[in-house]
Amino acid sequence: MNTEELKSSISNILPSAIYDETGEFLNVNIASEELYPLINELRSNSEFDFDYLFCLTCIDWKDHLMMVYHLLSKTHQHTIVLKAKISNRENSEIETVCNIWRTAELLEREVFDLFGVKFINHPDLRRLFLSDDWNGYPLRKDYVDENMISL
Amino acid sequence: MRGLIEDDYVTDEGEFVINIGPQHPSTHGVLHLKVWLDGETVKKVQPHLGFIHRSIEKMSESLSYRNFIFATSRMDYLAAHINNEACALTVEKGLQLEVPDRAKYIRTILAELTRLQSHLLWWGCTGLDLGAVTPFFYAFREREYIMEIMEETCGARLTQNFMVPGGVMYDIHPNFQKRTKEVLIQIKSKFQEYDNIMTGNVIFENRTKGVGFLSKEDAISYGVTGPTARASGVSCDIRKLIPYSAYDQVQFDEILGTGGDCYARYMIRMHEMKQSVSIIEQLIDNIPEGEFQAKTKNVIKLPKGEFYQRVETPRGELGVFIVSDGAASPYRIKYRSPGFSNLSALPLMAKGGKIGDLVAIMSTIDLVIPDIDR
Amino acid sequence: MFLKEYFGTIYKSIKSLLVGMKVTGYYFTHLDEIKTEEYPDNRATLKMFDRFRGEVVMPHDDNNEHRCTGCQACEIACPNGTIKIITKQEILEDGKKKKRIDAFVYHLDLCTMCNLCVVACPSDAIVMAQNFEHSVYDKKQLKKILNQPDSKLMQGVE
Amino acid sequence: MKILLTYSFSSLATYIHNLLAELITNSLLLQVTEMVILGVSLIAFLVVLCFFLGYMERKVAAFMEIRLGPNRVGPKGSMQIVADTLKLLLKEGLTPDSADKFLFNLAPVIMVIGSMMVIAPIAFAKDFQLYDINIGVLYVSAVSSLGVIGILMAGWSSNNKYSLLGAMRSGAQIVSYELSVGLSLISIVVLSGSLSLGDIVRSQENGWWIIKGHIPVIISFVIFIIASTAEINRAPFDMAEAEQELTGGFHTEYAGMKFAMFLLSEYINLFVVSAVAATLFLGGWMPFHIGGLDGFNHIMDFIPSSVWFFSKTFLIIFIIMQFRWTFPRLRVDQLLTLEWKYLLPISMVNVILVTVMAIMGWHF
Repeated sequence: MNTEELKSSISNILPSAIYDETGEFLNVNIASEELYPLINELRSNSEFDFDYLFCLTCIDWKDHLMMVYHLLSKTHQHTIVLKAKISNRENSEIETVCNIWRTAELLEREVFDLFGVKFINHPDLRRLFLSDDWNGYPLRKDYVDENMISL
Repeated sequence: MRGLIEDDYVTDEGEFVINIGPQHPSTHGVLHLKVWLDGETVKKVQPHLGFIHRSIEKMSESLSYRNFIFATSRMDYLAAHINNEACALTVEKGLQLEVPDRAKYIRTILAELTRLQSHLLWWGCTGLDLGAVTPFFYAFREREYIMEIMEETCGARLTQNFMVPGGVMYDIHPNFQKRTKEVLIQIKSKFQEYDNIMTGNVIFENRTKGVGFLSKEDAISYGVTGPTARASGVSCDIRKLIPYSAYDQVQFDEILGTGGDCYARYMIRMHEMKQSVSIIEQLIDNIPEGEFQAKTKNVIKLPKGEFYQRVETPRGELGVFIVSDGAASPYRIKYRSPGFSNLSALPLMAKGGKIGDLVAIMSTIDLVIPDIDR
Repeated sequence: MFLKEYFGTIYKSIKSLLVGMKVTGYYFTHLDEIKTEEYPDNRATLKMFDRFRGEVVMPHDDNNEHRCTGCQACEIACPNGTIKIITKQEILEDGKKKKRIDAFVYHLDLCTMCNLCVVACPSDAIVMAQNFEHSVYDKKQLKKILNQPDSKLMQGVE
Repeated sequence: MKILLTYSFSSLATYIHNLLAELITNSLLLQVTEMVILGVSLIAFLVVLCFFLGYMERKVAAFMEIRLGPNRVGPKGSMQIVADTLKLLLKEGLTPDSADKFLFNLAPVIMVIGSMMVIAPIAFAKDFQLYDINIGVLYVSAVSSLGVIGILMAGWSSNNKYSLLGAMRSGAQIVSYELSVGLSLISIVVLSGSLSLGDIVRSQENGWWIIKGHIPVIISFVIFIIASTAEINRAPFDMAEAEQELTGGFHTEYAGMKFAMFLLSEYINLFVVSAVAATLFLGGWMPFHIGGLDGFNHIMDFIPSSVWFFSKTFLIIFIIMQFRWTFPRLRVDQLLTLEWKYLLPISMVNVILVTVMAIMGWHF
C-alpha cells in the first residue's frame, strides 16, 4: 500500500488520526487512549500486516510525552510511524503492545525505566537498566541529578 | 511493582536457580542471566541488564552534531565504524547533504572491513565458548591484519571515529589499497583452515545443530535482525533493502538460512565473511577520485523534524532516530540497537536446552553487551 | 542399513577430528608461524603508524614558539571537556593588548582520542602524537600543560 | 657403552638396598626405612613430573595457538611453573563460610592420594616396579576411579551451585566411562593371560600388543585413550570444570594450595593414564623389536628401558594434550551418548573379537 491508501485505510478505523508527511515515513498522530484498538488492527489485518516493530521509543515534549512506534510490514514493505500522545505527564499510562510484538517487552521496560511511562497489562514491568531505588526518570527533560556535571 | 531483590529469590520448591554473570566467561561482558534449571535443563532465562549502562542517549542530548558521533563507538565497540556511519548518515539526511562518491566508497570499504573483523572475533569467541581455545588465536591473527589497516588509515584500532557528517575525516592512507588487497588474500587463504578446525568438526556440529531453534515468525515478532534472523529465513539485510553509502554499486548476496538453529547462524556468518571479502574486492580498485568530505557549516544545525536511519551492523539492524528542534544539539536520540532485540529472543531459544546449549546460543547470536546497555 | 549408518557416522566423526588435529599439528611443527610480538623487548624497533592517535601534543619549534592563538575552537569541539585553555592579556611591543594563552590544559585521563580538536584547530597548533605508554602511578600526572614554559606564539600566526 | 648398558633404575635400587642393609640390621626397620625413602622420592618425583607436565602443556598449547608460551621466568620460561606454584603456596587458602569445612579440606587430599596410588604397579623400567601386584590391571582400574569421590566431595561441600553441577556431571561421566576403560583393559588381559602389569610387559618381548594384536587391539587402544581422557576429566570431556559453562565446576571455590592439589592430581592422572596405555598397548619399557632382525633389535636394546617407557608415555600425553587444544567441549548428554551408544557396544564386541583371536591364535 502506498501512503494515500494507508491514510484512507487508517482513517476508516480511526477517523481522528492526524497525518504528517513531512518526514521520511508517514506519521500518524493519535491520542494514547486510541492506541490499542488501532495497533491491534494494524497487526492483525492482512491489508496492513505490520509484523515488525523496529523501533519503540518515547519523546518528552516538556508538556506531554509522546510514544513513537516505527512499524514495518515484511510482506508489503510499507512503513508507518505511529505517535501516541500522552497528555498526563505525571501519571502517564498507555496500553502495552508486547502481546502483539514480543520485542516490545524489553523496549517498553526501557521506556518505563527512562521515561516513567506505565504500560497497562505489561507482564513484567520493572526497571531495566537502573536500580530499583533510582529516583526519577533520566531521559525526561526536567530530570535533575545533583551528581551530574556539565562540561 | 515488586522489588527486584524480593522477586529474585522467591522460587518454587525444588527450583534450582543459578546466576550466569555478570562475571562469567561466556557472557562476553557484564550480562546477567538468571537461569532456572531442572537438572541440566534450562527451564527459564531472565536477562538483567544495566551493568554497563552509560545513558549515551542522554549524553548526546547535550553534544553537538559533530561530537555525538564519538560516543557511538563505545556502543558496539566491534562495529564502531558502522555505528559512526549510521550517525553521520542520519545527520546528512537531516541536512540533505550529498556525500562525495569517494567518501561513500571509503565508508563502505571500512564498514565491510569492520564487519569482517567483527565476524572473525565472533568466530574465535564461538570456539572459545564451546571449549576450543585454539580457534580464538587463529581468528585474532587475521583480525590483527585488519586492525593494522584501521590503525594506518583511521588512527585507532577499535574506536576509530573516522566518520564525520559529510564524509570521512581524512583521505585514505597511500598504503591503504595495497595493504587491504594483501590482507584479503591472506584471509581468503585461511577460510579452509577455519572449516577444518571448526565447521566440519563432529563435536562442533553436535553442539550446534538443532540447538536454539528460532522460527521465522518468532524472529520477526521479537525484532531479531542480522545473521540471527537471516538464519531463520527472514530477509532483513538493510544493505540490500535500503542501500546506503556505496552498497548500490556492488554485487553481493543476502544469504538466507532455513534451519534457524545455532549451526545455521554460524554458517550465515561464515558466508557473510566471504561476501564481505567480495564486496571489498569490488570496491578497492574503483575508489573514485575527488573530495573525501562535503563542505559543512562550522556549527551544524538540523532542521526541525525527525530523522531515522537504518544500517546493517555485523549483529543486525542499527537504527538512529534523531528528533531535532532546530538547535545545535539533538533534542532526543534513540539508538535501536541490534543486540537489544536479539537478546530479547534468548529466553525463547534457550528454553528446554542444556546449560551448554545456552552458551552456544549466546555465542551464536553474538551479543555485545555495551551495545545492549548503551 | 543401520550398521552402515552407524559405522558411517563413526568414520566421518573420526575423519573430522583428525582433520582438526592436522591443523593444530601443523602449527605445532611450524614454529615460524608464531605471530607473538614481544612488546617491551621490541621497543627499539616498534614503530607506530603516522596517523595513530596516542595523545594530543603541541609542537614547538627551536625558538620555543608554538602556533596556538588561544581561540578555544578545540575546547568547544571536545566532547569530553578534555581541554581547558586559560588565556591572559599580553602587551605587545607596539603597545597593543593581545589575548595569548597562559596554559593549554589537557586532561589525558578524559581524552578519548577522537581527533576532533585537531580537526577543529584553525592554525594547526595541536597534533596527535604516537606515544601510547601513558601509565602513571598518580592520576594527577595525566593532567598536562601542553605549552612549554616561556613559550611564545609564532610570528605570523593569527 | 658398558655403563650405558648396565645403567638402570634396578641397579640403583639394589645399591641403596644393600647400603641400607649394612646400616640397619633389623629387617622390619629396614623395610619401614625403605618404604619411607620410597614414598618421599616418589612424591618428589611426581611433583617434578607435574612441573614438567605443566610446562609442557603450556608450551604445547602455545605452539598450537601460534604463541610463544611462557618465556620470561628462567631459560625459555621453564621456571614459570615454579613461580606459579610459589604463588599458589603463598595464597590464602580460603574456605567459604557456609562450606562443609571438613569435606572441603579433605577433597583435594583424596584426589591427590587417589591418583598417586595408581603409580604403584607401573613398571618404569626393566626390573623397576614399586609393587608388582598380581592383580595389577584390576588394581589400576579400581583405584583410578577413586578420584570421583574427591570431585563429588569438593562439589558438594563447596555449597556452590556451579560446583554441585560440576560434581554431578563428573559422577555420571566417570561411572560411565569406567566401563569402556575396563573393557579395553580386559582385551589385553585376555591376550597376555595375566593381570600383573609386569607379566603383561614381559609378554610383549617379541612385539608390542598394538602390533601383535592388530585391528582389535588398535580399536581397544583408541577406545582406551578416548575413555581415559574422559575419565581424567580433560578437555574435550572436562564437563566437571567446563569453564565457559560452570566457571570452574567443582573447584570454583578452591584457591591457593588446595587448588594446586587439584592441578597436581590432574597431571598425575594424565601421567598415570598414559603410562598404563604405554604399558598395556605399547610394551611399557620393552624396546621396539621386529622378529628376525637381530641386528636391529640389538641396536634398540642399547636404548635404556626407562627411555623407552618415558618416550612412549609422553607420546600419549602429547596426543591427549593435542585433543585438549583442538576440540570443542561435548555437551553433557552427548558425552553419555558417546559412551553408551558408541564406545561401550564397540568395546563389548571388540572383547569378543579379541577373545576369539586369542583362542584361535590369530595374533602374531
